[in-house]
Amino acid sequence: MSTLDTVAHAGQTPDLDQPWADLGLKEDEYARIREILGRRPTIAELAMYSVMWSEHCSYKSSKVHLRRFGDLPQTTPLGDTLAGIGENAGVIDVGQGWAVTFKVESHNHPSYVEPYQGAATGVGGIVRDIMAMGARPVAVMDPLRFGAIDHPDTARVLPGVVKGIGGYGNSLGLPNVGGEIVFDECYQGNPLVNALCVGTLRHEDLHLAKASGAGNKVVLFGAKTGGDGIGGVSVLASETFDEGGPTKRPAVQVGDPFAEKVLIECCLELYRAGVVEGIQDLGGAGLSCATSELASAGDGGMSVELDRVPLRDSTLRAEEILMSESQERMMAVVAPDQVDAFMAITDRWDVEATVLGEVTGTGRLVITWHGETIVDVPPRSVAHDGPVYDRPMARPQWLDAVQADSSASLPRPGTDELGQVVLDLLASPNLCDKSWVTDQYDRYVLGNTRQAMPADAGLVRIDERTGLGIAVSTDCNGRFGRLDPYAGAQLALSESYRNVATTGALPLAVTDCLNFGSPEDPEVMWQFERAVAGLFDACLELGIPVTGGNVSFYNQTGDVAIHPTPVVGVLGVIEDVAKGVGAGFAHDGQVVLALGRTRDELDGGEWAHALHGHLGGVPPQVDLAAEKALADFFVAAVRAGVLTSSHDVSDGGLAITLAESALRHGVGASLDLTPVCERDGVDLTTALLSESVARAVVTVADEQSLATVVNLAAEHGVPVARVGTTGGSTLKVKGALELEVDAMRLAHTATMRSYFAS
Amino acid sequence: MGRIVVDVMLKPEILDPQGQAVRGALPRLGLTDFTDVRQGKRFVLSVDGEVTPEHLARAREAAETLLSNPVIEDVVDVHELVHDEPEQAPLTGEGAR
Amino acid sequence: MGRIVVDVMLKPEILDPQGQAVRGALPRLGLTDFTDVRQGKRFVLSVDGEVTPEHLARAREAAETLLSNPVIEDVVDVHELVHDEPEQAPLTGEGAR
Amino acid sequence: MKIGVVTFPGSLDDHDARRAVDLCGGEAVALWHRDADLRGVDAVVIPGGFSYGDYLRAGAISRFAPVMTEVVRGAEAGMPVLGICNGFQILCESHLLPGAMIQNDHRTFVCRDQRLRVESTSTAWTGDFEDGEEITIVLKNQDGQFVADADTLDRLEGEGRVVFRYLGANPNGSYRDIAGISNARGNVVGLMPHPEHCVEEGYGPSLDGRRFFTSVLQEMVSA
Ligand SMILES: Nc1ncnc2c1ncn2[C@@H]1O[C@H](COP(=O)(O)OP(=O)(O)O)[C@@H](O)[C@H]1O
Ligand SMILES: [Mg+2]
Repeated sequence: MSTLDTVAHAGQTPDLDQPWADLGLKEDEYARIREILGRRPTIAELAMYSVMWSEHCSYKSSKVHLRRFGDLPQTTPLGDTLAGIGENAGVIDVGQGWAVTFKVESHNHPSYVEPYQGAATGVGGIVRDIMAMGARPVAVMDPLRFGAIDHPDTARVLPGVVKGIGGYGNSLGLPNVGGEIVFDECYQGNPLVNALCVGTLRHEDLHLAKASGAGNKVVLFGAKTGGDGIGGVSVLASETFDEGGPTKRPAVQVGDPFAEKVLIECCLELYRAGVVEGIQDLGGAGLSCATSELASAGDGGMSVELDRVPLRDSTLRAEEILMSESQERMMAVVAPDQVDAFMAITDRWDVEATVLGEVTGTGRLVITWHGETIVDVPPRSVAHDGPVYDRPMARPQWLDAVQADSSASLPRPGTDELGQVVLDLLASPNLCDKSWVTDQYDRYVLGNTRQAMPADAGLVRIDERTGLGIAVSTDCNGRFGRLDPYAGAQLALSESYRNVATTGALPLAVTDCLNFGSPEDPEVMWQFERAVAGLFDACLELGIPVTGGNVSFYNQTGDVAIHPTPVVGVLGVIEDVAKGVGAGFAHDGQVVLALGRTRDELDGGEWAHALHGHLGGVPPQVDLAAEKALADFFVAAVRAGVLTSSHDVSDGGLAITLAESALRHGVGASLDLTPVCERDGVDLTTALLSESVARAVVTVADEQSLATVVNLAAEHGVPVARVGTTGGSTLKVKGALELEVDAMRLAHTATMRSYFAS
Repeated sequence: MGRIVVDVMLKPEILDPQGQAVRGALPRLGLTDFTDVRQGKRFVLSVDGEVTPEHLARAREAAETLLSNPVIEDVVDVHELVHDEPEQAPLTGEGAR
Repeated sequence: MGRIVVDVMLKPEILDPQGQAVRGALPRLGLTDFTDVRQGKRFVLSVDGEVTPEHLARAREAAETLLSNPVIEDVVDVHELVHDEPEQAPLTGEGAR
Repeated sequence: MKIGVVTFPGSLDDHDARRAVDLCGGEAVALWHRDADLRGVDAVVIPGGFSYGDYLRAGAISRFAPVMTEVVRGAEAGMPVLGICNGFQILCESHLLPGAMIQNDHRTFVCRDQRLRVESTSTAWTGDFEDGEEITIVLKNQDGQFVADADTLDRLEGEGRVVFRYLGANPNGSYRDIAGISNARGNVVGLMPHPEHCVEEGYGPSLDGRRFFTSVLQEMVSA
C-alpha cells in the first residue's frame, strides 16, 4: 500500500525533495508556497498550486495588463453591467428584465493534438461557463484559424475541428450563429480554435461562483471523474510511493455532449427550483479550481471529503482527482434543507450528484482522503493570489522594416483586370464561401435564429413575447495585428462593432480571446501589451466595457509566433429582432448606397495577402468616431425601417461587399462609383479594394426611404453616396467590371469543397 | 476472396460515452449482469485471393495509420477471418456459438 | 472479471458510408490491396467473475434486441474474450499477430 | 386539441415542437420519457434531437423508454403520431415504421433548407397539403439516410406510404429519395426534415411546417 502524503506527514518531513520544477513551478514560486503554508506542501497541495498557478489558470503573465480592463467604466450604453471581469462570464442588462452573458475562450492546443475532441470539449467548456452564471445557453460561435489551406496538416485539422464543434454544439441543441475561418501560414502547427457562447437569463436568476454560509453543502454533479488532462501529474506518480505504478492517463479529454445537454437542463431546473446558492463549472484544473475559487470568492472556508468523488477509474490517486479535467461536471453550494430537493432534480435527469463537504467559517480549504487531511490551505492563495509577472517587453526589431515595406510596391491592377481580381478574391481561401463548414452546424434549433451565417452578425431572439433580440459577431485580422498590434486590436473591435451595428442592434459589450505567442519572448509580450492597450483605449472611446475573455499564450513553433490575434466578440441588443436587417440585394430596382469614406488603404488587406502573398506597411487608419457614427446611424435607420439590406465593408474591400451582396439572393446590380472616387480622391481600383474602416453598403426601396436615409446619414455625419441600382444577373461597376452572378458563385463556392470534401 | 478483421477499441483510460449509454440501457431490458460496456469498431477488409502474410502486414499498417487514432484508440486485433467463424451469418437461436 | 465480445456488422446489402470512405482513403496511403472495406461495431461486455453460459445467452439477447437493429445489421459473433487474444494490448511490430 | 410532445434526455427540438403546436392552434402537452402516461393527449409528436446522444444507433435507446410503450399502444389504436428526425428514427427502431436510418452518405451533419414533394395527403399529418405540392422544410441531421430492403421499399411505394420525397440533389443518400413515410393506416408519419422550424415568419425558410399541425388538428376534429 502506498503512503499517503498527509499534512501531518509533510510537517514531519520538511526536507523531502519535491518535483516542483517538473510541475512547471519556478523556484521562487515553490518557496512562496512553503512560505504561505509554513511548511512544505503535500503532494496534493503541490498539485493544486502548480495547476492553479499555471499560466492557463492564473494569468500570471497577462494579469498586469488585463487589470486595465477593470478600469473601464462597468457600464454599457444601457446601464451598469450585472457582473464583470472576474466572473465566469460577464453579464449585461439588455432591458425588459433580461440579461445576457457571453464569453469567448480558446481550445487551441488540444485541438491541434486531437482536432475532433479538442474542439468539441472547447465548446463544452465555454457552455459550462455560461451555465455557471445561471443562464440558459442560447447560441455558439466559432472563430477559427488554420495554416495554409493546401497544407496536408490543414486537411487533418480543419475537418476534425469542424466536426468536433458541430458534433458537440449540434448535440447540445445550440444554434451556431457565426464565427470565422481564416487561413494563414502563421497558424501552421498552431491552429486557433476559439469558441463563444451566449446565454440569457432574467436579472433575478443571476448566480455567482461563491461558497457562502457555513454549513451549506458542497455538491459535485455530472459526469464521473476520470484521469483526463492530468498528464502533468504523471510526474508525481513517479515520485510517489505506489507500487506497481498507475494505469495510463489519457492524453486527451473526450467530450460527452449528451451528458452536457442533460446537465444544462438539470441546472436550469435547479435554478428554477431555487435550490442553488452558488455554482461553478469544472474546467481547467477541475476540482482544484472549483473548490478554491468557490471558497475564495465566498466566506473562505470549505471542507471536502475527496474520497467521495465518483470515479470512472478507481486507480486515481487523490492528487490526480484534484487535477482531473474530466468534462461535464459542475459544483454547487446548496443549503442543507435543500439537498433533498436538489437530489430529486438531479435524479429526474439521471445526473449523478454527491455531497462532498460543506462551507465552513475556518477560512481554510481542508481536503481529506479517507479521513486524513491532505490539503489545508488558504483558498485565496491558490485561486486569486497566484504569482504575477511583469514580463520584459521589447518592440520587435523587425517591425520598422515590415512597416516600411508597404503594398505600394505591388502592381495595382488596371481597370481591365479588376473583374478577374474580384473572381480571384472571391475564390481565395479567406474570402471564399464557407458553407461547406457552416452547413455542418445546426443554425435553427431553439427556433429563435433570425440570422446566422453568412450574415455579418448572428441575430437571435431572446424573448418570444416581445421580440427582444441580440446580435453577436467575432472578428480579427491577425495581419493587421502583426503590422501594428495596437491598431490591430482596435481594428478587430472596429469590425466586430460594425458587424453588429449593420443589423440595427446597439453594440453593448465586448469579450475577447487574446491569442499570442510565448509571453517569455519580450517581443510577443510587447505585442500583447499593445493589443490590450489598443482594445482598452478603443472600448473607452466607444463607451463599451470588456466583460470577459480569455488569453491563450504559447501559440508558437520554435521561435516563430503566430500573428497577434486578439479575437474580439461584440454583443448588441435590438428591441425588435424582426426589424433587424440582413445583408444582400433582395429585390430588383432598389437604390444602392455606399456609406463611409474610402482611403487608399491596401496594406495587410486580402488583396495584398491572397493575390501577392505580401504583408507589410501599416494597417488601415483606426477611426472609432466614424465607426460610432455609422453604428448610431444604423440603429436609427433600422428603427425607422427604411433599409432593405445592409452589409459592412471589411476584408477584400467594397468589391467583396458588393459581390457578396449580389450572391446572397442572386440579384445583381449596376453601379457607378464615380461619386465615391471623386469625393474621396481615390481611383476605381482603390475604391474597390481598400479596406478602410467604418463603411457599409445599404439598399433602400424607394425615394422616400432614400430621403430619410440621406437625412439620417447627414445627422450622424456619415458620408453617403448613391452608387447604383439593384437588378439583373450581373454585377456591373462602370468602367471596371461586369461579372455574371453565376460565375461569381462558381468561383466563390468551389474552393472549400475542392480541399475538404472527400 | 479473403478477409481480414481489424478490431479497434478506445484506450481503456478514455471515456466511452457510447459504451456508457449502452451500459445504462441494458438494465431496462432486464439485463443486469453486465458491469461495464465498451464500444469499439470492427473493420473487415477484403482482398483478392487468399490472405497472405503481406496482406496482413498491410492491414496492420492500415490499422495503425488510418483505421485507428493512436491518441485515443488501440488496435486490439488484426487477423484473418477464417471460414468457420460465423461471420456474416446472423446468429440465431440456441445453436449459435 | 470476464468479458464477452459482440460483433455487429451492417448487412452486406446495405451500403456502408464509413467503410466506403476508408476504402477510398487506403490507396492514398499506398495501400492498394484492399478491394472492399466494411465497418461494424464491436462491443465488449464485462461481467463479474467467470463468463458462464448464462452470461453468453444474455449477451446474445442484448445483441439481438439492443446492440443491433435487424433491419440493417447482423450480429456476426458473440464470444468470450479469451486471454490469449491480444485484447487491449496495442499491436506493435512484426511479432504481433 | 391536445398534442403531446415527448422529451427524452437529449431531445433538442421539443420546445420548438410545442411552440409549433401552440402557434397552429393546438394545445401542447409536455410528455416525459420516464412516465408511461400520455396525459390524455389526442396525438403525439416525437421531436428531433440526439436522444441518448444518438449513441449506439439513433433512436435505439429511446425506444425502450416507458413512454414509448404507451405511444406504441396509442399508435396501434389509431392515434396520430408524428416522428420528426430523431423521432422518425425512434419510430423505426420501435417498429412503428419500417426501414432504418444510417449515417448520411457524405458522413457529415447537414443543415439546409430542403425542397420536398408531398407524395401523400391521405395521412393524419398531411391532409392540408395538395398532392404533389412542393414545400421547403429545414433539414438537419447526421444519420438521415433512410434504408430498407427492396421489398419494403416496393411495398411502401405501392401502398402510397412514401409521404415526402427530397427534391434536387439527395441530401443524405436516402433510398429512392425518401424523406418521410407512414404506416399502413396513415396515422403514424415519420420524416427527417423539421416542420417545427417552419412555422414562424422570419425564423425559418418558410411557413410550410404549419400545415403538418393544422392537418392533424383538422383530422382530430373530423375524427
Ligand atoms: N467557423 C465558423 N462558424 C460559424 N460561422 C462562420 C464561421 N466562419 C465564418 N462564419 C460565418 O460566415 C460568415 C462570413 O464570415 P466573415 O467573412 O468572417 O464575416 P464578416 O466579415 O462579416 O465578419 C459570417 O456569418 C460568419 O459568422
Ligand atoms: Mg461583415
